[in-house]
Amino acid sequence: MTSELRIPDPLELEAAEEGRLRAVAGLPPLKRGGGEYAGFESVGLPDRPPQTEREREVYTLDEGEMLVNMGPQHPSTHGVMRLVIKVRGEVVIDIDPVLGYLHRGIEKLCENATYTTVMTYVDPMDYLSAMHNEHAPAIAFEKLFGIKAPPRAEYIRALVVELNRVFSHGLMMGFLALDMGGLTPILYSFINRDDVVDMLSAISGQRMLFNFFRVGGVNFDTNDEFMSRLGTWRAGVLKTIEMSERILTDNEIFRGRTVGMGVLSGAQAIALGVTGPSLRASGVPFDVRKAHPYSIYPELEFDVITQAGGDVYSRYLQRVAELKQSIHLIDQIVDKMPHGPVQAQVPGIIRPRPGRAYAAVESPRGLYSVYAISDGGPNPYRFRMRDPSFVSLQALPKLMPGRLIADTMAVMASFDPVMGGVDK
Amino acid sequence: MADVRRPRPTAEQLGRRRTLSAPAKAGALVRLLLDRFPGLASTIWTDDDTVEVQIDGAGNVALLGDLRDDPELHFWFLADAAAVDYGVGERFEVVYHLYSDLHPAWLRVRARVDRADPHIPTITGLWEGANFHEREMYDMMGILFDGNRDLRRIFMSPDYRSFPQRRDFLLPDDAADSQAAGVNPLERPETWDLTRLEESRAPGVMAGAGDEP
Amino acid sequence: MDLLFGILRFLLATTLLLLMTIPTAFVVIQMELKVIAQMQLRYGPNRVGPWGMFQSTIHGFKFLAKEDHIPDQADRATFTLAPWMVYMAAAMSMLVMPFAPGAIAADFNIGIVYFFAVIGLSVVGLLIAGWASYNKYSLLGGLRSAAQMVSYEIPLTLSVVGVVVLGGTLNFRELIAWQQLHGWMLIWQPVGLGIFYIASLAEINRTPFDMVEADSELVAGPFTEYSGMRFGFFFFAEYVALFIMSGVMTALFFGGWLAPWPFPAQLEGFGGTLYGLLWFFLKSYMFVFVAVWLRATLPRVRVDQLMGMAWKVLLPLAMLNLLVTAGAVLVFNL
Amino acid sequence: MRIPGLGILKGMRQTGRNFWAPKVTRQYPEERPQMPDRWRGRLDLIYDPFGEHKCEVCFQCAQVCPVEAIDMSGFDSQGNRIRYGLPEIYEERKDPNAYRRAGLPAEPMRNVARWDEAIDTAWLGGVIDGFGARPEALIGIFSAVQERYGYLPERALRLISDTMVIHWAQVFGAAGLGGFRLLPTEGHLVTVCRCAACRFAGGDALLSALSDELGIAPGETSNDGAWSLETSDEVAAGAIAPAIRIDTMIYGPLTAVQARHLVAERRKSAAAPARARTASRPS
Repeated sequence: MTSELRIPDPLELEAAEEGRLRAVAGLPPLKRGGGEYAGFESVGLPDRPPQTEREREVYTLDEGEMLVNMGPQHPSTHGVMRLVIKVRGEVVIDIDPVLGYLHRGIEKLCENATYTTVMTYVDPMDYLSAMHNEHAPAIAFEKLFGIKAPPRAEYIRALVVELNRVFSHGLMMGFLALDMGGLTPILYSFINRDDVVDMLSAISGQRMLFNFFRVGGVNFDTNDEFMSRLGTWRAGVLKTIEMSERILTDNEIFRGRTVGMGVLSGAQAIALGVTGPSLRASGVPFDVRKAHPYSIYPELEFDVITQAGGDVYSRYLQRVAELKQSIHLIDQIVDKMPHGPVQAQVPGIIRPRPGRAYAAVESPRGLYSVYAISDGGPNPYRFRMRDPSFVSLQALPKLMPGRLIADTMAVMASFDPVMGGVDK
Repeated sequence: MADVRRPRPTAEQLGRRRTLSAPAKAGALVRLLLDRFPGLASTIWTDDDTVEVQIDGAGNVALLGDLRDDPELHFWFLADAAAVDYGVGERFEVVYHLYSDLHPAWLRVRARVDRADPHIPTITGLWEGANFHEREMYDMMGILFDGNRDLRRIFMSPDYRSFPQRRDFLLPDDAADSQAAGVNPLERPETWDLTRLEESRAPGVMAGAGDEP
Repeated sequence: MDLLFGILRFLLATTLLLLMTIPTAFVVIQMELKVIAQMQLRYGPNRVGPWGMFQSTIHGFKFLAKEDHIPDQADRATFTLAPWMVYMAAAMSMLVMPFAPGAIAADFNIGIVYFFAVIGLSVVGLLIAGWASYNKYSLLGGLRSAAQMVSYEIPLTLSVVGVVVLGGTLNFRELIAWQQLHGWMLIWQPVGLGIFYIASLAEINRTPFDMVEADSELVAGPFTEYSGMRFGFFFFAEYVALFIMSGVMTALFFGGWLAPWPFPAQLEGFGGTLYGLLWFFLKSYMFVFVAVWLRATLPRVRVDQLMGMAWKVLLPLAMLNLLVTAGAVLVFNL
Repeated sequence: MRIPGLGILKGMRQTGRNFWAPKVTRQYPEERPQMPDRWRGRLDLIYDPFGEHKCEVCFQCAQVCPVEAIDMSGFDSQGNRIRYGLPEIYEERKDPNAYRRAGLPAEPMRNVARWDEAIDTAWLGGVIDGFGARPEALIGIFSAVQERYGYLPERALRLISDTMVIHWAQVFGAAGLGGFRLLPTEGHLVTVCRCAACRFAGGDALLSALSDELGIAPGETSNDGAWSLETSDEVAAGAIAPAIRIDTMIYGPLTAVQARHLVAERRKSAAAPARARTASRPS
């Protein structure tokens, strides 16, 4: 399950190298330790005392170090996030992600919404996988209500969810390249994404925030428009993906920047709560679709793909492989799709019995779960969402010390965080 | 915003246990838990894919550590950690969801925390990744995790003073302090004067108010 | 009288060249916009003028119209100076550019030395811009530019030394004459050409070596705090430099204004100038196209990989190339 | 063994090939995207099962819009033209062109609320003071105003809004409650309840019977101006469904025959003085 990998501390290596170079150049070694607390003015904030040990550690600067604010407005922070980066020259010493710039209090909103309207609030969470965001609450609420969606609804759910995964992983390829300065793959990815969202809008009526899932089924059945678009897309999708692949996968510059970069061992990934493709790229075969099957996944044939490397390149390969796997899953789902209703009989007054339900789905970024508590009222008493990119961000401070500023962006993009989900 | 008009049920009502025959999916796990932790027997609850135990907050590290390290239980993955507020005068609960590939069920551990003095040991020693969850719980509910060396606000700004997901939190933040700051008086029942409402009756409903016989 | 004529001629030539940089930049920018768009399966600008031809021109006027903002704590004098230094470095190197027979502004005998001396000045401008902006991104970008350009000057110059040794002259016109006799330098110096192309891309901060700007890391490097026409100067200088580097490569390795085949034989007089201009621009813009093509394809190299490549690969290779060339010149008495 | 540069060349081959490939961009203004049938991206009002707009023109959406982007007008359940938006647009709304643009008949409706109403401001101020200028007293103030004028003149509502510092939309919204009239009537007003309960209890038959008896369609006034027939969503609670209201009196539950008889009786008693305008009873 986990491979214990002893990774030399890059900072130690870097310090040793720097010490050697300074000795060669006849310079005195840099003083280490005993730095001074720099305070928040150095990142342009009103000064205040540090609140925690960790905060003091980040804001304490040794000789030759400085703090750089990356964000909240920065070309490549995938939304609005601020990374406080402590650098020595170009070498990253420490990173402190500062979140909350996109915090909308969706959990609180959902606790004041009725069970049916919760679906509209969870959409803008992780806006690149809105279908997955709706899937988990739908399952959780169905548990609370004690109803089951009809089989055709489950198949349609799996279909749209896999379609969503395809474009999300495709975009990750593009964003990873864009964060490394490659301009073109992102536009090729958007060709694919545009086809998929057009298709999803043919079935759900919206392009981005679908509001498609219902408690006990889905909003609409498939129609001819959707199926014909699906057929056209299926015929050309692999070609579109290959365009980005040809530019990136074998490219020496791309490989040079990603192979061996940001290596996350399996044990480390588990401890940090990293899930999804990033975890599987570290060699841990954990996929909620297999580990704790939901919807119709037990009926589909697929294997859990893993990579051995755990580096940025493995995470990239993992996404590409899963993307292709999702396309095969879509083929299977379309083949097996039964006929029947798409919405179960739901009681007129939507008030579940008091109880608790937990439901997890495999979103493109990992384990997305919902914990809902009902008190018998018309709205959830507590509605908790666990977003995978929120948890994955913790890996960044662990991976970056000793690397360069340029790699921060590549490593971050390899976890594919979406700030809408991180900040809820 | 907490709906102040609708009385919320008490913790007893919410936490009342359904006595179910454990479904086959979770049966083995329930037996195993009964075997290993006889003290928790009275709190075990299951539905079709979840097994739930309730513990006291202080025992969370020991229990979760045992659950993780026991080769037969082997709950190696912390899927979620969340806090639940059961209202003023009641308690907080920190809810952990665990996964093990040996058991086809989620394990939910509900740890009680005193609401008046919300302290609970941190589990960042077991799973480093619990840090962000704990920071979020601190930020939203105001639960203090003893031993977490990075317990600061994560979503709200550092100078924020309140805990937005607590049940007694009214929107906007200082609504509890000022009479009508930012809140429409029509929506604040405590400002309604019911005696005056009687006088200002709606016309038409009262027969004989018009000029007709 | 001669002095007056000389001054007049100088003024005329420099004014013309300075003015020429602007349309050059427009053409190169337009080419970049359009070519990258086509490669990304887009149409690119197609609204301003026929086929969107005047998009880059409109960009230029847009710069003029924008607010020219200087940060509060910036060093005003150097902040203002920096764009000019970068732009002048690019414009001044135009002086020795051998466009066509009879169309060289200053045809002096150390043209190549002058060119490399002047083009290297732009690093000073970038460094100043990075320092004067009072911004950490700018500073990092400025320092990166200094490190990068200083390192790449060496393989760049060394790769040209091979050409010079072979041609026996530092004058562009004579070098082209040599190529007319012996065939293009491309045949004699293939390794030198490779080193020159890579190093020149790095020297003018083009993808995949655009560390200085690195928009996903450093926002816009030293240009972060610049706006309006000041930014426009940086912007123009970058694209003028791209054209200049392509032009110099044409002159050094691809026979300058020479037609790729001898027919029609080299014309004389004004006709010869026009014919030479045609071929010179054709070849130069071809290399601009290749640079744009690279930009559309490649991600950016990391800064340590960039430096490693300069010092560990290109420099030894350039040395070896020079050694072999010099040896061959000695042995075969070329 | 990888040959250095081969991967780069592979990528360049891809981009080079795409240089000539057909482009995928949509040239927007010329090339319109084909929106799916289920496209929900445009604003549209939804209809209830009876085929009527579900929008009740309550302006709550316009009130809560933080950027005041919503600017709407419509007809309330009594057929009065009501609107919400910037005051300077109100006049424009009365313009025939504005009607035409909104897809309405070009001549202004007969019941456009009037601006030139003379209001006894001192009296109104006294009423407001008497009620204590509290929002929950709005209903009482309205009923006082209606008792005096027979309807709620727009000027009076404005004055109430200004004096009591209550948002205009809230005042207007409260005035839309059943029982208040926003335009003057000359004769008697018969209001038939159209709430769901009344409809199920036979409200439709009631309406057609009354319409037959009075010889006018809903929303019309008889030729002599003595009788008007209207429908409303909320005449009374469902307990007395189906209900009608004659001026301020509520009757129900009624059968169609009873209703017809009731109105016929009233018509016979005849020569009832028109109650609007002239009423100047002190409050």
